[in-house]
Amino acid sequence: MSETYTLYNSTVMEHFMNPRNMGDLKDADGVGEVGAAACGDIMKISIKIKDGRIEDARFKTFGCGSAIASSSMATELIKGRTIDEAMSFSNQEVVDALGGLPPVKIHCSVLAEEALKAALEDYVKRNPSAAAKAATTDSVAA
Amino acid sequence: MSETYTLYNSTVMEHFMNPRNMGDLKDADGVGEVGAAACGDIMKISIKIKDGRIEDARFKTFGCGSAIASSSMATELIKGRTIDEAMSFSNQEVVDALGGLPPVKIHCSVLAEEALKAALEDYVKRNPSAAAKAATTDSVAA
Amino acid sequence: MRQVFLDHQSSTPVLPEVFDAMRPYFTEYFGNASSLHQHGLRVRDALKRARQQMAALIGAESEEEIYFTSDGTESSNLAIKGAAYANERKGKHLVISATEHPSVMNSLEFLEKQGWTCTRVGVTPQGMIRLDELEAAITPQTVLVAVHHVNHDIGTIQPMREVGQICATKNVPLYVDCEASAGWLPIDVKEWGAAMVSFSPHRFYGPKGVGVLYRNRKARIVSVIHGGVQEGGRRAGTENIPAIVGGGVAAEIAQERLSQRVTHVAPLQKRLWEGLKLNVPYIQLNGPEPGPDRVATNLNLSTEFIEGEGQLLLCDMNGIAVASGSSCVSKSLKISHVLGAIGLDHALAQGNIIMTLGEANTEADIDYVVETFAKIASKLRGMSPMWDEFEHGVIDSVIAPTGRGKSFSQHAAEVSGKPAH
Amino acid sequence: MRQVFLDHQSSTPVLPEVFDAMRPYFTEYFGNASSLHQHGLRVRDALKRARQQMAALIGAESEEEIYFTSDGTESSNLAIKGAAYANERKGKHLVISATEHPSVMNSLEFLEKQGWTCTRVGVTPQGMIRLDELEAAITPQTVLVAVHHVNHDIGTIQPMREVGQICATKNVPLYVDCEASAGWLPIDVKEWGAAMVSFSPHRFYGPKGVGVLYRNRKARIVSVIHGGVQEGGRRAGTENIPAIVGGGVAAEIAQERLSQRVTHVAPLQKRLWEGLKLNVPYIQLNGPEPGPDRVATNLNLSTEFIEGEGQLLLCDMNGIAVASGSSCVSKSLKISHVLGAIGLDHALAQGNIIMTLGEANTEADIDYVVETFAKIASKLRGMSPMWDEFEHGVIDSVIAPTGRGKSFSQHAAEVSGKPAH
Ligand SMILES: Cc1ncc(COP(=O)(O)O)c(C=O)c1O
Ligand SMILES: Cc1ncc(COP(=O)(O)O)c(C=O)c1O
Repeated sequence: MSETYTLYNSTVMEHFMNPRNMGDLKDADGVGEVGAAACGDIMKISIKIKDGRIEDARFKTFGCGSAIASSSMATELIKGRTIDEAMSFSNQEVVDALGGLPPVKIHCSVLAEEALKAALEDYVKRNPSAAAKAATTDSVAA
Repeated sequence: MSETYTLYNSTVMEHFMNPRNMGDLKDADGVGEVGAAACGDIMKISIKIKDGRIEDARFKTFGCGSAIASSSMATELIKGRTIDEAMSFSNQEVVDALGGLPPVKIHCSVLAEEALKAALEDYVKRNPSAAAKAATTDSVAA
Repeated sequence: MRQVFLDHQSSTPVLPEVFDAMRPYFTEYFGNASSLHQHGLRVRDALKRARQQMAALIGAESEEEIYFTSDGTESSNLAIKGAAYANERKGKHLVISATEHPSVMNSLEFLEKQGWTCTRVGVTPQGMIRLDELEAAITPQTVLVAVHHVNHDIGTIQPMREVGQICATKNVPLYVDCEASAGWLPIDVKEWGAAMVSFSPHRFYGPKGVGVLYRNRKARIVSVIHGGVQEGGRRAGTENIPAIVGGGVAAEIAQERLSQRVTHVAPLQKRLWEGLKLNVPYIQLNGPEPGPDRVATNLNLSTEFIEGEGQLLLCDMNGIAVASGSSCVSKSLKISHVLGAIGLDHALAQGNIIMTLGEANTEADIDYVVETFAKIASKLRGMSPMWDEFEHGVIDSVIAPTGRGKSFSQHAAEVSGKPAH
Repeated sequence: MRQVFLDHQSSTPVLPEVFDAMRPYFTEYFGNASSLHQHGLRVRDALKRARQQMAALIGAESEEEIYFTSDGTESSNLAIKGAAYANERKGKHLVISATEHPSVMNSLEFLEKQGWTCTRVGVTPQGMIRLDELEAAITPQTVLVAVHHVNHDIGTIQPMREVGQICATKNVPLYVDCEASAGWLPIDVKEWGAAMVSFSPHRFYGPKGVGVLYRNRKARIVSVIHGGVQEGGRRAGTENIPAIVGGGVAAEIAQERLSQRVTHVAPLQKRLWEGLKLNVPYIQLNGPEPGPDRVATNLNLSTEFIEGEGQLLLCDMNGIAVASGSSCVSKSLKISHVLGAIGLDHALAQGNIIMTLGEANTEADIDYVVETFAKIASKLRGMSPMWDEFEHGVIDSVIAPTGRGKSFSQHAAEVSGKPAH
């Protein structure tokens, strides 16, 4: 076979084959682990916060190709964002940055959003002062 | 196409393509015309009787290939038979002599039997003396 | 002996281009479209391309509106039963024309056994649906109207735009069986406002083994063959990839060559009918005259005083392949219900012959057919008691009445004891 | 890169001999089997020959017991619904095994909506039907028992003779789906006393586009695709002649080469499983060990702590074509119901991979797969939070429990808020 056919587009495939930010963060400031009841995928995102910004992010994912690619892309996207910015992060950003996902796989990007928010929540819980600042956004409580 | 494929076996095809005894008999002693309500076929058989035997028989048929072949074969088979013998003629003889007919076409051979019997009945009607002789067989009355 | 294939309504040969396109999908690209690896993904691509080609042929908006089935019959079944089951809550009534193909008629009969009701709208003697009756037949419980584009037996082109308007006004989805028109007449699903359209590539030089159902996004149907989630969940089962690929190419070629094909066959159709009319006494054309109301491929003839199967067999023995709607050639011993619906006299229905043209037919073919057919008719009339009885004034002709004798049907009923059906 | 096709359960390439046999039926012998002329009669002959070849493969008495459909799915639909509708007066109850193919399961669900009831008989952890439950499930209202010969996912061979005996004793017709066994295991419809058997040649080097249904003369079924009177009135629609011809030849070859093929794949199956077991920690074989209870083509594996789609995609990127029953590869986001029916832990169902062998696979292929798969598993485990958590004693292994940590399923339910399905 000369041509290569792929289930996902080339960006998704690239992130699946060579995921960015794969692993755990030693001394993470926040860790979120979430699961998709629908399909059984599990995603864990660790973040390092410095001066109110996400300095570093890592993921580990038990899930399909698009779940791995989504977590890779999500961790890429959020690096450098403030906590507030990160709090309003949406899965659509992941989908767009990946150049689209099959409809049945959109939930993978949602899982990435949830994992990130869980990590932020964890950070906020550990750092009540940050919590006070972030309390203006509803998404934390949600 | 080198080989020739046929709907019916070679005997049926031969009788359809080159029917025997096709036509009418001038001065027929008996003529029977019957129709199949099922499919609309019509068959006419004319017979010439001499010394109580069928000396000659002719047919005309409005119907499918197997109807034409059946009437051709039936007229062949009955030539030389006595009236009594002819009265007990059965469509199965036609089917057998033709080497078989498709199940859905068996009624064509029945039509030939009926046309023959109608012709015999006609003869008997015209010749009451023959009727007296033939009265021993039930099939006339039927 | 000259070989003349005049049964293009039954099937057509696969074009070399179509065969070449299919070829690698048997041995090399043999994957299952449900597979997630190379072999599956490659054929998914091929499936999508074929959907686009099918969509283009009928003016569909998107290839996502194209579903593959195994043949025209299955497409009809899916359209009829799929819509009936999906819309059961709205009502259990369907409306069809009286000359639909058996795949439509018998799907309906099946539904009738399950409690649906159906109105069969009558047609004119030319086979044209009666629009006023159609309009009157639609009730608030009607979930589907089915009217074919072209009749398979008599070639009548239905007034689809008007049918579409009636359905649009009444807000009832319209299913159009285009099996006898696709590739031979332009089809525009949007112009008709059709909810569903079906056809099968083996009628326009594509392969057997694939049927197409166009379904407008708004039309609700459920599947009738249950299993896996192939074809968007609307048709389970491993897709027949080679046939789908070939069908797509055939559709593309059909679109390109449509007017060329029609320009080729329409004059042959006229030549054939004129020739037969001139050389065979007591022959009749059923359905509209060649022209705007009749598909350019079809002639449906009745040769009076003789029966159809004999004509067909003698044609075949002379290298000419034709069809017939007479009862003798049907497995059910009934004449084509289409001939019944146009009110054709039983005598003429029995003598029915259907000739359908294709792109390989030539003028010389036509002339050979006319000449041969005239001989066949006179041979069979020589054997027919009806011809005799007509000549002796016992029965009369339906085609050119002399005023003498009784009708064939009356005579047939007398000799058979029962009226024929 | 080495290319290894290990998804023969999804489809197989058409053999050159099969393709050569099909070839003339596209372009030259393109007739419709319903036609009464040369073109039709020729293909009727071909149809008959193909029926004989199919009958021979399964020990059927006569080719008249063979019906052609479009695929295995349609054959299942016809067997199930055809028998249900035909025997409605006797009762509206059916019995099936819990691991039947979706074409059987979903046909039943459709019937359940129409008022039928169905008993799904459980299986052992190896996927073997529980004969006592089967016997108990049959009631006087039962019109059909459906038990597949070999499971498509886990390769379990069912005790068909015992199943047949139970059905015979209870006097209920038995339908056996042989899609995953035909061509790979001997089939004898008479030995089983089967009323119906189905299979599809594209699983044994024949073409797609044709399914087979054997129906014993005594078994009553009605058609589910309505229209013309093709296939003895039991399947309307233009027959897919080339595929039928090719399927017949494939059946003949399958019969000739059956033991040769099994002799080829059975050692490869063992080599593959032994190799994986040795080189991939925490991997499990689902279904029976290679041997008399398992079809020689199939391995169904669970690689713990990682998910199936990733394994499948990485295999594909390394030239290895495999399948998976994990929820991520299904369009419905559900794991294969077969894995559920054998009671497989959800964690293991998610890591499911199905490898199915064929005659072109070699020992070198197998060794390449073992080596590559070990790398893939460790790459994905490196990315998996579950592997991590297992190593840290947070969760435990199902395959080789250490006694430390909670179960994967419990953990998954905690992080997702709901138990997975
Ligand atoms: C108008 C029409 N609809 C449907 C069909 C059924 O199509 P198929 O033979 O492909 O199943 C036919 C076939 O003759 C037809 O002419
Ligand atoms: C056991 C079984 N039955 C039926 C089917 C359906 O067959 P097809 O895909 O040919 O429609 C399959 C297909 O995977 C199968 O494995």
